[in-house]
Amino acid sequence: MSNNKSIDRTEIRLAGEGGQGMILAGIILGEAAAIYDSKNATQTQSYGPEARGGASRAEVVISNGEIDHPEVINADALVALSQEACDKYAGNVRRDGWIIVDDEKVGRVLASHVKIVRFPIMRMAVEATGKAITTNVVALGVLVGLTNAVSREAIEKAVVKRAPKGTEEMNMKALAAGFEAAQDYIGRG
Amino acid sequence: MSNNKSIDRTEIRLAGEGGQGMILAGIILGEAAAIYDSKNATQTQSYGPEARGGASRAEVVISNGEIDHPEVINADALVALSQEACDKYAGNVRRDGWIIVDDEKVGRVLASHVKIVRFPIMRMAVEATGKAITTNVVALGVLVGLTNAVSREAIEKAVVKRAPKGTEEMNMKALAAGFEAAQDYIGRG
Amino acid sequence: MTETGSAENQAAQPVAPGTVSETPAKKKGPRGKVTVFGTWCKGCGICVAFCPTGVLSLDENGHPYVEFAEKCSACHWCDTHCPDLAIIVEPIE
Amino acid sequence: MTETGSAENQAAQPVAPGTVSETPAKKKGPRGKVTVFGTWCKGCGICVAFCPTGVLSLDENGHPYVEFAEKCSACHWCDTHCPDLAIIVEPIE
Amino acid sequence: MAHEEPINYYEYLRPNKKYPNVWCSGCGIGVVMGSLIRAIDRIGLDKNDVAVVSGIGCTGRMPVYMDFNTMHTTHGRALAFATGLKISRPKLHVIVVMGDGDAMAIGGNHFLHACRRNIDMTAIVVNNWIYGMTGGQYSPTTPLNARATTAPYGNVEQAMPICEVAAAAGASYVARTTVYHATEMDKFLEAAIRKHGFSVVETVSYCHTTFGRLNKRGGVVDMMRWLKDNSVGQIAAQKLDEEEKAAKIVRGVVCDVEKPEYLDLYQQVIDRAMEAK
Amino acid sequence: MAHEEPINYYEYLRPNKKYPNVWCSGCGIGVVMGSLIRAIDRIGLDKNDVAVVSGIGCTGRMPVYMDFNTMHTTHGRALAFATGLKISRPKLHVIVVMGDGDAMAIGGNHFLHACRRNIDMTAIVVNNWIYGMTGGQYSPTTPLNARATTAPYGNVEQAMPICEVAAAAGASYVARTTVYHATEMDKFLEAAIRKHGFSVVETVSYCHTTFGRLNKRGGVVDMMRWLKDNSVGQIAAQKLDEEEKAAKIVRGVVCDVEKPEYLDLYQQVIDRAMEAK
Amino acid sequence: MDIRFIQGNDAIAWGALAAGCRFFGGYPITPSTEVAELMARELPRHGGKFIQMEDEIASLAAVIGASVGGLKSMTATSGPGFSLMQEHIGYAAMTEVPCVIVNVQRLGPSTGQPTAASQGDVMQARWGTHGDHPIIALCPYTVKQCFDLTVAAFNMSEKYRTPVILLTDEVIGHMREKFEMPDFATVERVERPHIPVPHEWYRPYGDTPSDVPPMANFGDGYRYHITGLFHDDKGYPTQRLDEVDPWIDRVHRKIERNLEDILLWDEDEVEDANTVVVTYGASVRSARHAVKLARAHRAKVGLIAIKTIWPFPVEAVERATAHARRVVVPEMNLGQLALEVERVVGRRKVTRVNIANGEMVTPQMILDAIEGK
Amino acid sequence: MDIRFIQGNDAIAWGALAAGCRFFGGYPITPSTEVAELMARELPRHGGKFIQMEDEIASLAAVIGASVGGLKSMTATSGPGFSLMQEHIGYAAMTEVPCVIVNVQRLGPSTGQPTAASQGDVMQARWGTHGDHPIIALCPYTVKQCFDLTVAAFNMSEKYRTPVILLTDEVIGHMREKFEMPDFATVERVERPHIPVPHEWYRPYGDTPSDVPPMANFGDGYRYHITGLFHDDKGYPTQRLDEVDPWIDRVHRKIERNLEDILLWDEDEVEDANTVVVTYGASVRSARHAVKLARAHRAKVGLIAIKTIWPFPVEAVERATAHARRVVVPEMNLGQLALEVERVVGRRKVTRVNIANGEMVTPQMILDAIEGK
Ligand SMILES: Cc1ncc(C[n+]2csc(CCOP(=O)(O)OP(=O)(O)O)c2C)c(N)n1
Ligand SMILES: Cc1ncc(C[n+]2csc(CCOP(=O)(O)OP(=O)(O)O)c2C)c(N)n1
Ligand code: SF4
Ligand code: SF4
Ligand code: SF4
Ligand code: SF4
Ligand code: SF4
Ligand code: SF4
Ligand SMILES: [Mg+2]
Ligand SMILES: [Mg+2]
Repeated sequence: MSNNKSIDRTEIRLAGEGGQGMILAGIILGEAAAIYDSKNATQTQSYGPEARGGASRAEVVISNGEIDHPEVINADALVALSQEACDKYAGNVRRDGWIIVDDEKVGRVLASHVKIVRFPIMRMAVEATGKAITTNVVALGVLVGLTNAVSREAIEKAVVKRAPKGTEEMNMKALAAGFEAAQDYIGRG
Repeated sequence: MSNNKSIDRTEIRLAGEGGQGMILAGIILGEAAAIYDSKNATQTQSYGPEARGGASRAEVVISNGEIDHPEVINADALVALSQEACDKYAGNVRRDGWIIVDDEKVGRVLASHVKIVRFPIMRMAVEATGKAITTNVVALGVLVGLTNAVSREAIEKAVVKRAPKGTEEMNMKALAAGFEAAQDYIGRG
Repeated sequence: MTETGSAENQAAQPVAPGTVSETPAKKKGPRGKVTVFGTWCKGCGICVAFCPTGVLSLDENGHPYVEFAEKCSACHWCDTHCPDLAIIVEPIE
Repeated sequence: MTETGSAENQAAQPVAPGTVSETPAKKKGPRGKVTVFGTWCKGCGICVAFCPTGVLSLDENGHPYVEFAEKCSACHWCDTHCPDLAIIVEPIE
Repeated sequence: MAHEEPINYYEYLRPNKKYPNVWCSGCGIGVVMGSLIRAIDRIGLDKNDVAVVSGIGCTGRMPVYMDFNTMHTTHGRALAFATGLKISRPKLHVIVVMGDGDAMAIGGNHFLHACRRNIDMTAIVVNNWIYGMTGGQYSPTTPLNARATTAPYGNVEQAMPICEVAAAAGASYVARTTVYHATEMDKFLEAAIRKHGFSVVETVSYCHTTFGRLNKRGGVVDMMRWLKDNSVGQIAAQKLDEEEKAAKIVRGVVCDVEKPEYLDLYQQVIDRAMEAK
Repeated sequence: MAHEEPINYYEYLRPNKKYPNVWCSGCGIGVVMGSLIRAIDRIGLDKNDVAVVSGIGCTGRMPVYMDFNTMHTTHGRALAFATGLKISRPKLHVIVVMGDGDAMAIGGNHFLHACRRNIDMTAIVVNNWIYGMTGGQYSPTTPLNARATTAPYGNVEQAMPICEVAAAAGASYVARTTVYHATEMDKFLEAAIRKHGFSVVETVSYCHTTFGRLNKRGGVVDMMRWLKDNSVGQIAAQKLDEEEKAAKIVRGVVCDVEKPEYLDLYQQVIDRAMEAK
Repeated sequence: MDIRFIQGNDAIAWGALAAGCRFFGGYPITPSTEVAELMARELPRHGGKFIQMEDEIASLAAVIGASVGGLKSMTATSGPGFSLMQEHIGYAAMTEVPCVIVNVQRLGPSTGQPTAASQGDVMQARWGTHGDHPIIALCPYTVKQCFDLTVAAFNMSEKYRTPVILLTDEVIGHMREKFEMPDFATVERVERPHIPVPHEWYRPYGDTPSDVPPMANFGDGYRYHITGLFHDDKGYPTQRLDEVDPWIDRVHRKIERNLEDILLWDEDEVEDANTVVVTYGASVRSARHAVKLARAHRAKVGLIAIKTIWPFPVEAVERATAHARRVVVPEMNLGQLALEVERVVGRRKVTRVNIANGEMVTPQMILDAIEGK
Repeated sequence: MDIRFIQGNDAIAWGALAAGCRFFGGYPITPSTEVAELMARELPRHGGKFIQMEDEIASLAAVIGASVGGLKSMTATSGPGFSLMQEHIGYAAMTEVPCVIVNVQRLGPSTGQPTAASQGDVMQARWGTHGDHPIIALCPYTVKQCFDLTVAAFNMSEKYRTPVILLTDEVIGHMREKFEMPDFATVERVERPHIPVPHEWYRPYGDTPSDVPPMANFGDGYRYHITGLFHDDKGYPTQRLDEVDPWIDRVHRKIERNLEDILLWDEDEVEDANTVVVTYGASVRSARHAVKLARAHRAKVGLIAIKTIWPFPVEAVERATAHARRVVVPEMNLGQLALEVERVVGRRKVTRVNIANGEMVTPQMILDAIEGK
């Protein structure tokens, strides 16, 4: 995947509300690529005034080469966990790119020529682990399962490393739930 | 008097220690020229760190035309009430200019081709008015008496205007003492 | 929570509509009519936790609703403490 | 008073020379030898005004000198108060 | 003492702002805002005659919601801006809201001098023991040993006693209460605004998002309860020994004195200047 | 209590500076310098282990004469510089000399926080009720109604009680005396420097050149005498009523308490950090 | 006729009073203190108020607060104080609150030499605060201009809702000259415009044809919000690009559109000059002297004395130097405005004449440069 | 191999620790706070000390004080705090006390947008304090450079006894990249030199062949005086021109003589370029992307990525642009470094590419400029 033939880069945008863990998801994804897949990656973010919550967005660029511009230019994949996020960023996904939404949070998706994937991501998280806070990890599972942006091994290692002590297993379950849904989807497709 | 043929200006430097009233003398001289003689004048000054005493110096430039550079370039007259002041500025008096010193404060005068005038200015002040603080006014009397930098009428008006209420007479006495000494000197010369 | 642009500002209603507002039954001597403005309430739970008579409960989304309207003594704990000014208690004569 | 450059600094003596320093007469029991360092003293007059026994006087230039050395009780008022550290009182046994 | 007429908050809130407000769910700053509105309502001030000035911080976001003349200044300097405003428009009731960092860290000097000058304004310090806005660094009121992002091993700086410093510096009216004691707060704020002179009300709050999380103090309800359980009125406080007292938040009026107000005194300057003219 | 051995001031003065010093003839700042030298001499500190830090002002010119590690910083900020210095070199005895404007106007906040942190340093405030260096503008300690170049009709700002604010903010040792009471000053300065914690000594002085002239207070001798006649010790002060007391300078130790010192507490941080490593 | 022999600092204070300044908040600092002292004496006589704040940060804060309350307001300071005011200069620019800041430059950096002259804060006046913002800075070179440009500073400040810096120096501030005090009633003043709409319709930062929305004073019934955050036209914080961009554009536009009104400079015999001296403030005095001497020797030397130093009069300097082979820029610093002149006329044309030790540039130094020595 | 995925702010803190920084005094401010937080955690583990001061003014004061006491010291801030630090930046320059000041630029002016990126403080870093003084400012554009240039900042600071500003921005500060943490023992450090003379002979501001007199730490037996006033070689205040002038000359010379060591930049295919992009910080990232795309279309585009932004690498830029017809200067501000580039290469050659709303310059904007659109 690349936005431009001459430059190898995969661009992923994760967007939602503060507290949904989108920025952490971005860091995990970047870490998976940079450390465990031995590629290059950059992760940037944007959030509300000063340090607290609000609309929050993480961007990850992955490449085998050097990464210059660290922000998404034309996303290969967008994960949107809120309507606001989806409205804002759906238009900036490349032709045939992915838009993954939590379909209990996001109604309309204003985009065409993209693959739109809808899962009840938060509900899946609660079902898989009993905790809504694993939503971001489920989303990562879906994303990686669909796009292969990083290897499964890498994302697993990255999730485990970032998981608070004692929650590793729970997070692996969440990740697996995401992968499963992705496989299902691909199977369906 | 002028330093440079093409520009009409009379340059006077009054220098001494803080507390001797040199800056006030400069203001009075400038006021005499600017207000009472209807010429142009600028007065600048220099003093020690922040607002208190120390070596202090006033410079007055008088002209019938516009005054550009407001500082003394090559003095027509120097009044020096301390050895330090005299040492510092004696070299910057034009050929045939005046150096007026308090001869109880100033020993050597390192200058040639200038008119050196020595009076016990502070003693004259004490004798004329009983107060050492009128030293600066005596000095003005000597200066104006010798150089005619401003008219006698103008300097008298200016001194009276700046004299604290009730001290007008005393200050006129001091001024007169200065003029007298100057006349004496000229008479002698 | 964060502040964004003013288009949203304009979209906000001047007076938040009451979403959970029951006319209390007169029988057992309730003395306050409690209104929670759902669009302003963030569901912090303070009102529920501290109401001395247990008038309020949290729904499954974590939002308060008036469960036992008749218990309200109009003590005004809830509306003086709601950080979002999202509850109003009106005394009933 | 003002600070100027360092050439003057260098010119200053490390220890100011005593200018007015009288060995006090031993007779009437003076207990202090008073030294005023003339180059440091600014003639503020504090020492003269407050010496409890009137040891010091001002000369015609407004500088203090030890007039009645024998009166000194070595109370140290003058040297603890001189703003210029220009007086030293040495006790005499 | 509950008010009998339910207050119409919306009369005092800006209709064209976004709600709910910017603060984290349950944050005590909103409680202070409610209390301030009630105090102003009780006094019956004309909205055009009220100015609310703040610095920067979560607390600093309060004025934007309130339908008065409002000014969100720079971090720590609200009282200095307010001083100019009050002097230029003496009829304005100037109320200054600040966080503990805003008022006592970077703003400590303006606080001191506002107290000393005794200009007729009211300062409200929302003390949540932490820098909320920037994510939980220790502040001058962070308790000894508490954690903060810049005190990962526990805070070693002594806490600043806001009210005691205010009183020492010369404020006319100084009082302390907590967001749990909202009705008491209403009273103190009313008295403070009515006071002719400089008044300070320290409203102890909490920041569950930063301080609470870092110090395992639970959520909003737990922290609210903590305020209830760990504060005492002045009379009760008298019965405690020093150590016990130090562990409590002592609520009440720390000082309430009559002294000449700045603008009244400045009138003398004007009179003398006119004479000397 | 006069000292028996006459002190050799010259041992503590810089031989290559120009004398007499920069101050106006008779200025009280020199008295404080003498007292400070005596206090250091009595304690017997090694000159290499003493740092004297000042801000800007006439008072701020003190360190340049003294043969220690000396730093003339910016106006108002001396205590902040000193804090860094002390933390980086704990063995240094850091003494900070400031004017009333320096310490309490622009520097008020650093003063507050130095008191609060209780770091082991000594602050000496030479209070001459005026900005001497800039020629006589009013300061936060200028008495009500006194004249200053910026208060030509009399000052309308209340004076800041330096010691009371210091004590409220948390200093360990706080004392006040005057330049007339130089021997008392020696004692207070000695105690302050010895104190393990933050100590403050307010040394009331005078500025005859500005304050004295503008307020017709006479010369050096008159102002020195005024200090004698208008100050009382704490015991004598107890016998006065409030009004009488307010008119006097009350000399004495305002507070002297034992509390944990900052660097000692910081050691705990280091210990915990090493554990957590 | 009221003719006086006064110093620049006094003329600044009188100019402020004439312009309608009714609030001064300041903190003493050499060599600006005379401005405060005169204001302390005169303001209460003119129905205004003076306050000495606890520091310079508070001084400018109080000035901005007082301006928001409706009084024309000013502060005066020098280097160290000017550095401390930087945050609030940005706040005034962001909130578009009129105010005048006088900086009587002294020799820096740091405490430097408090009583010595300098022009070392020229670039700081433009760039001292963080972020991009427009600024106006005026630079008098006579005592009369101290008065006139202070009036202009207040007027521009009100007209364009912007902080204006009066950037003078110790020479001009302490120099006395003959000065004819005008009748204040004859002095042109710009007053805050009447607001033609009721409260609900008022937009404190709205887009107006002039790019300068009228400013309401607190207490006059327009209850609006002021913030140093980026804000929408009502004054409420915003992060929306479609609200941030227009603000940035407008505040720069309001200055750029009005350069004709804002840019002030004096030109002297530049038409046929092959050497042009470009300078400002005290250095104009030295330069004029030098130019007169040079012309006495028939040199073709022109002079541009810049009075509006920021925004820099690019076109005027470009035009006046178009035919010159040499552009001499004397300054009492190590070359600050010279950077801008170099940018405008090309580096190779410029001869810098600098002194940064507290003394004025001497006419001789400039003469030497004119003569290519 | 210790490979991490960390943000620029963290790399700055690690770089400081590696360089031997043992004191941090700061005040929190978005988006720089992570630097302080990491230092608070790591310093006590490395035998150093962290203190949160009451404001930014005090922070830099404490840093200077700690440096005088012998510890390498640093602070970190952003726009509003940087404005408050200006007075003390001048003090550090005047007293020649080494220290490092990190400014993670956010969108200004004023409070602006705390979480948005900007390069709006470029000119402020050079000119924010009053008076003439030399300064070094370094500008990283990768996470690794955050580490490396922080080390360089400390080293230059010690070598030249000067404050050094690490001028980064929100993008770089918060951007995570792969980073290999070096063994600190392998990191080159400049330590304060041993003083070869006894106390009486020590001249803290003496003239030395290197123009940098060795600095003694307080407490080491060299009892000297430090002041923000102009001072003689012993550190005592002076007003004598023959002592003031040499100081001014020396402190500027110590930087100018060593430009070869101080000036850092990366050059890419400038030799035969007819268009050269000159930029720094986050904008390098956009520019590189754009340049690669342009080259893919066979455009002859060169790139200069400036790392030492002050002093400005005049000669390097001059050389690299000598044959270029167009010089493109993209910046996240309204054109600041562009002013300097214009001065160096001539105004007419320069195409500015600016954005000042918190967003990065996009590669497309630069491409357009390269293509002359
Ligand atoms: C000059 C300056 N320094 C630092 C900041 C960053 N800052 C914003 S709010 C804040 C502290 C907030 O704490 P507090 O005042 O207690 O308010 P709270 O958020 O807790 O209500 C800080 C340090 C700033 N905006 N300006
Ligand atoms: C930032 C700054 N503001 C103002 C000044 C000017 N200034 C120098 S000393 C001083 C006040 C001096 O008063 P005080 O601190 O009481 O000391 P004193 O001279 O009376 O001993 C002032 C305002 C300065 N140097 N720096
Ligand atoms: S206190 Fe207010 S915000 Fe909290 S749950 Fe109750 S109504 Fe909602
Ligand atoms: S008014 Fe009192 S009783 Fe009624 S709901 Fe609120 S808290 Fe409960
Ligand atoms: S006190 Fe000191 S300075 Fe004053 S007169 Fe006596 S010796 Fe001289
Ligand atoms: S020691 Fe006492 S008695 Fe002796 S001269 Fe001094 S003040 Fe007088
Ligand atoms: S961060 Fe803390 S202080 Fe700020 S809004 Fe949230 S809870 Fe309140
Ligand atoms: S001006 Fe005042 S404080 Fe300064 S030296 Fe003179 S008398 Fe002392
Ligand atoms: Mg707080
Ligand atoms: Mg003082």
